[in-house]
Amino acid sequence: MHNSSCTVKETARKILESGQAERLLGWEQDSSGYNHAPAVFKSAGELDRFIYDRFCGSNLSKLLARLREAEGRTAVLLKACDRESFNLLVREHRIDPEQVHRVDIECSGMVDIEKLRNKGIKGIREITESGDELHISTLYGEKRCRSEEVLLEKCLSCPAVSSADAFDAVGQMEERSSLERYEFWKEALSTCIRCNACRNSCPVCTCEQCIFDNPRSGTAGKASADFFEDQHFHLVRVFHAAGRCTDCGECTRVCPQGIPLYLLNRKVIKDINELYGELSLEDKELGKGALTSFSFQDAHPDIIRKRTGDQ
Amino acid sequence: MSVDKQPFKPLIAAFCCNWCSYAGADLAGTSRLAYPAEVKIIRVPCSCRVNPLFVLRAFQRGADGVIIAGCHPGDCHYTTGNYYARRRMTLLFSMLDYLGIEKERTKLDWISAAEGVKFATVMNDFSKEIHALGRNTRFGDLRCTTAVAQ
Amino acid sequence: MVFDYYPGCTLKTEARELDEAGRRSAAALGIELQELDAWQCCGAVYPLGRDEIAPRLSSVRALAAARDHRRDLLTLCSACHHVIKRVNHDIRTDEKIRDTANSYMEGEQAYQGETKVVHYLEMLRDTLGFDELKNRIKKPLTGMKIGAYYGCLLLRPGKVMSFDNPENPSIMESFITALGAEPVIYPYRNECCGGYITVKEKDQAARTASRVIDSALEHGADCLITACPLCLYNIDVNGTSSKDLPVYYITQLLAQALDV
Amino acid sequence: MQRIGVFVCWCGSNIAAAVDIETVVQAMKSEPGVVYSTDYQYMCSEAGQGKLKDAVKEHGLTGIVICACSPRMHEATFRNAAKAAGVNPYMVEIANIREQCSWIHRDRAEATAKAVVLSRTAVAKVNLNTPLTPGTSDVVKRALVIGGGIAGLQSALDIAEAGYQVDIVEKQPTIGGKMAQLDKTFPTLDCAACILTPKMVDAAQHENIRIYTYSEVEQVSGFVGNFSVRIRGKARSVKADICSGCGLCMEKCPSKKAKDEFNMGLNNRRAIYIPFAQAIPNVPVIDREQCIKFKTGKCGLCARVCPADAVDFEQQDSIIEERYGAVVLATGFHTLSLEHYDEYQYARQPDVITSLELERIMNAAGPTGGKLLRPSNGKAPKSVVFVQCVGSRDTTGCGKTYCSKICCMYTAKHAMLIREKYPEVDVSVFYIDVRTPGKNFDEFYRRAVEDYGVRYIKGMVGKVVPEKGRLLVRGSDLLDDSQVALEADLVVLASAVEADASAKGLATLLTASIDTNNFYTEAHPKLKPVESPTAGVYLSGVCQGPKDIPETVAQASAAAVKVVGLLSKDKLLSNPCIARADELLCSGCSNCEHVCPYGAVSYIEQELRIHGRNQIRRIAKVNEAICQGCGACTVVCTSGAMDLRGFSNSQIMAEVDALCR
Amino acid sequence: MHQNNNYLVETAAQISGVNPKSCMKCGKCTASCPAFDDMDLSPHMFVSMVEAGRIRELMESTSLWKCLSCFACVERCPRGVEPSTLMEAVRLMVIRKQGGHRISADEIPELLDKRIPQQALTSAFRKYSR
Repeated sequence: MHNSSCTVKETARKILESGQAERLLGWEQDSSGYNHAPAVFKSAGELDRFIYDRFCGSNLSKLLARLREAEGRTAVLLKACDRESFNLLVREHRIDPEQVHRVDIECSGMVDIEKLRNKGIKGIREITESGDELHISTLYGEKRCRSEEVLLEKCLSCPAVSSADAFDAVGQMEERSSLERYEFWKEALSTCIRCNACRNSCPVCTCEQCIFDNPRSGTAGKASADFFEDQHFHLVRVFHAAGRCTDCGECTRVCPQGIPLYLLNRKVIKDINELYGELSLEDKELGKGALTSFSFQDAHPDIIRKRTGDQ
Repeated sequence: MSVDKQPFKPLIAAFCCNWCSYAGADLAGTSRLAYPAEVKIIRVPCSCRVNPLFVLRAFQRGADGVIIAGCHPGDCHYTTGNYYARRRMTLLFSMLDYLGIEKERTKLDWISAAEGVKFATVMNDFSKEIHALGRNTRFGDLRCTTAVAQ
Repeated sequence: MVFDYYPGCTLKTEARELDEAGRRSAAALGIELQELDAWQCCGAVYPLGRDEIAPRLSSVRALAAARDHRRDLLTLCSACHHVIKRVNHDIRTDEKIRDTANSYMEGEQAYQGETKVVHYLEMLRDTLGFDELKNRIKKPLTGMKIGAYYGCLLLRPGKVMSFDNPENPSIMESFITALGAEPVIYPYRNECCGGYITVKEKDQAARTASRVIDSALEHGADCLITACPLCLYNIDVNGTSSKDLPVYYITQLLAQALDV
Repeated sequence: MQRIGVFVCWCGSNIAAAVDIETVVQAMKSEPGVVYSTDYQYMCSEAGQGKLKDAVKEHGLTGIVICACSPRMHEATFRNAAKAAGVNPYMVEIANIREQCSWIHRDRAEATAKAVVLSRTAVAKVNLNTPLTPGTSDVVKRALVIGGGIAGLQSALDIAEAGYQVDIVEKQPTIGGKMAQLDKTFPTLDCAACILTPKMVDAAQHENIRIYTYSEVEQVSGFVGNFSVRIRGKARSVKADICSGCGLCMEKCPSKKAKDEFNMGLNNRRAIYIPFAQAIPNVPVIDREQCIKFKTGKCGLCARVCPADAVDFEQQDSIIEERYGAVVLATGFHTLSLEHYDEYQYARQPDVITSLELERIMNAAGPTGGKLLRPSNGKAPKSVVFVQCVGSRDTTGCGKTYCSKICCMYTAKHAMLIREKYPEVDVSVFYIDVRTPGKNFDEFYRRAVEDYGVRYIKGMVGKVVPEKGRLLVRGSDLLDDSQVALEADLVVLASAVEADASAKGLATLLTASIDTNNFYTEAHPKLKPVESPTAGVYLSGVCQGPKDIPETVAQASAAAVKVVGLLSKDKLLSNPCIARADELLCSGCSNCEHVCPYGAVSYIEQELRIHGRNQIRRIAKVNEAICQGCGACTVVCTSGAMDLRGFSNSQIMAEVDALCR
Repeated sequence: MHQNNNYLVETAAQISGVNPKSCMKCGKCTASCPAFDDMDLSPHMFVSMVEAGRIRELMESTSLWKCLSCFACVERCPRGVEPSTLMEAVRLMVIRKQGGHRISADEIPELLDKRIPQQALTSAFRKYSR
């Protein structure tokens, strides 16, 4: 990653120096060092702040939608997982691809600092890697661990860096009884503080005004006075992303309460894969998604009732 | 509308498309085919008009079951509306099930304008299922349901 | 190119020539046939009953072995080909058969129909190519007028076997052309020879076989070729036509033309 | 705040017997917005409506709730009454307390309680109703007919006769379609050309009709009353305006190897050709695939001999852009390719032919000059065998699942004609069922059997076997429970009718829908058989499903009447309960466009003032003339920008709240 | 053996997986059958009789033992009915009964000639016995 980090920075420099773009979307060194924030770089001189390492989890594509009004082209660095969200935003006309200089960059998986800490690794100074092993030089000496063990949840669905089956956890959840699921989610979702971080970081949540912020929508609500509100908010959020969510994992990554939101998103993706499979080529070309297309042979909703498991 | 000490009286919201299922309900009425009074119908132009938000809203406000009825596949007045409804509701029902809300509380069925008997049968069967499940405790808003109890 | 090879019982006994000429020719053509270890008889007839699981198992074992070797499974005898290809199709399309069959299988990974079943002729057509075959021929069978006798098992049911057009096949004719001979197209080339009925109903078998022979003779064939030992037997032994019509295995003429 | 009046109808005893009317009336009085609540025996009567009008005046009502029978019964009645009283008709809502309450619930207390809930639900909705006015749009007084066969010609002629302009677009070099290829027509046996060609001439000469042959519709936009269509006229390589149709070019053309499509490939034609003698326009076209000049650059003989100097090798496709108020689809059919039916040996044996090929053989202008001869050797056949249902009624995926409808009759016709002209020829027909519903149809078929001695065999053919220069047709005779083997010299296959290949593409262009067989779907199978579900698009002929000539002509005229009815209007009124996007909320994501079954959503770049700044945004725009109000778009709109008037999100939620309260 | 007729019909349907109701009585199976001359019940009759529930008569039929399983009827049936699969189902119902075998080991030697391939014997055993 060290090598690619240098080349990425070099690429960024070239783009800004050559004037291929007016600005570049990248990451800047975070004070903590473990969660680099997205930043706009307007000249090569500003690139001192630029960083690309194992802690650049955030997805830059959504910011492009916010920069739509800006003059001139914007260059953006896209990791593999971010490219799908980028494509969705283009498909939904939230980004004008003509205005974007797109740079696909390599990524060997981003590290979840919490997972590292849980392994008792603290005082991190530098991380290097060899093979699938990370070498962490810390204040307390050199530590090692397998990189897959400390990757962000989102990276586990990336075939390039992880051999895990992203849907395993969903499958296990499906195996549980209805009541067990209810109790699991009651515990998990009740901790939601409605900070809206999941929504704000989500690249598919780009409505001009979210219905939860619109008093006229009949759905607005900020506080979670009743558990229903928690269920409702997360159901609607997931449903609005259904067929559009690219499993970029931002929601899970940013949730301060550690709610396993990926279990919801991946469930929808799993359902869509199992029930509807791939979109037809024609629908794909038209830019449709799972909920804006159909097939005559689609299953009837009773298929849900026929699922086994104790209710 | 007192709740206590009375046998469980469920509340079922039925969204019926104007062209087929609402007419099927009319036919059930004209044919004097009884189904429980707890089934109450909301008329929508097409099953594809039913926003999942409406279904959630009904549960929030105290419904114990929600059923959506539309034209049979291929017969939609708007040609394809029910196909979209089918996908949406399948995914919605699946998510509710996944969140541990009893999957029998939601249903979608196709009822044509000629199927008065089917309308009554479907509603009777659905009502029986809801009776068997009992009150919706997993997905209601206490603030709304306590208002009913008063 | 390496194939897993399933010879079948008859190729080890009465139809030894079908097998041996096939192996010699394949070797000459640079095709490696790796005979499966411990293959079992396919049962000779495809079990039409959906509830017959046991008769499908030997096919499933052969298919699973080929899957484990990551190779296509090559067959030569029409009957074996028919049975194994159809069982493979069952495994792919019938959940009940798949699950039940797998419950009888040893080994870790359930067989899901991953293997491709290839007939020797399909291998010549699709892997080697008839044009290439023609180039490799050392002693072309110039002047021979050969009738292709397909019979039933290679072609039908067309949707499952997807071997060739079941009513107007051409693969054997292309094969004959590649050998340097002249194919004779006659209408009964895809009609039944009588099959197993020969065991108990000699009259019936004689009539079905004779119809094929008469039709081939009328259209000017000097001889017939087949991939099926039972077809060969019926045509050769049961036919009661006026004129004699020799029948050969496809591989016999192939070996002859390749001079191996 | 609305001022709502509630009117509870007794419907005689229909409602009053099961529901305590007074309880409902009183309960409504405490509902928000209600200023007046009353009841009456028959609200739908003159007196009942009068009561409504009086109350509007007296109480200044802005909204009305009628608690009565189904809205499907009297919604229109009460809307009109409201309108007469000066209240917008869309401020009326009906609570259905008869069909959905009094008629099905025996327990009076239960029924009354439900009636209260249904009534307050209607009140909750009316509180959020807004006055709606139907939109209007202009009608372009010109129709487009796609397809120049008998269906298209008939529709065009009828529309033109009614005084409207019509354009016919035909992809072949001539109009006439399949009927031009037929020899005789059942059940009268009159000559097809004799009745068709005068219609072709009528169409060509009609002052209201323009014909674009060798042309195809390429793009369609717009909506009922105002379609914009782009038509591509393919280059004929002959200048139609100066060609005199003398035919010298065709005589001299040295390229003679192209299959003559009009004669079903039974003979060859030149590279420059007119499909048949009565073709309209009588202008040749160069088949560029076959022309030596186009292939090698050498030749040009036709240009040299043309006395009018009309041959133009450089000619380009022409593009015509035109606007139309209505479109008639008349794209017709072709016959199924028989690649999956090789047991009949069609591909291998020249003497196995299709019925359409037989039409050409029997036709005096056909490849044999009308003599029944075997294609293999040009000799007269002694025995002809017909096979019906080839590719029809087939559920295996090889053919078509439907009955092609016309084969029984044309086969009887062919059999009869052969027996009449060549009494020495044996004619047999293998059939599964003989289907002859139609005026004089069964009599016709029986004549073939009884008067002409055609042998009808109930059974199917398993295989055609070429033997000793003839064809052995191996079939079954089910009535005799036997196998039969007939020696034949000619075998005629009634291959299935299938929708023309162009149907699917046109369906996409016009958002008309097609069924699994690529036939256009009608708006209603019984009551709207010539309308497509897309307003302003009508169906004519076999493109909607197999039919014979009289049925085709009847449907063509029916479609024409619908078109004339539409074009006779200056303005179109539209249903006001349609979708609308809130421009400030819309993010232009296109998802509503994807699900709209009518193509009613388009996008515009609009400048909006947002937070004191001007911004250009991509905004969904619903075309009010096209939207039918299904609401599919509203659900995919995550921001709720897209809403449906009359069934808005807030209205339905208010209903849910009231219902669950 | 259960003698209830519905049971027999159901068994035939289960073994064959074929729906005889989709037959439209076109007779293409009978037209295609190379064993027709040797059969007492033609293939289309066979399908009709399964549909009519006349399984017991079919179990007595000689057609069962004449069908070559050449699949010409299966290939050509325009309705996907598979007459020979139905025949096989009934044949299996017969040979699965006690004493339902049509061949015994004792008969074999006299049926053999020198050249008969193993495949023929295996096939015959599979067709005639359990």
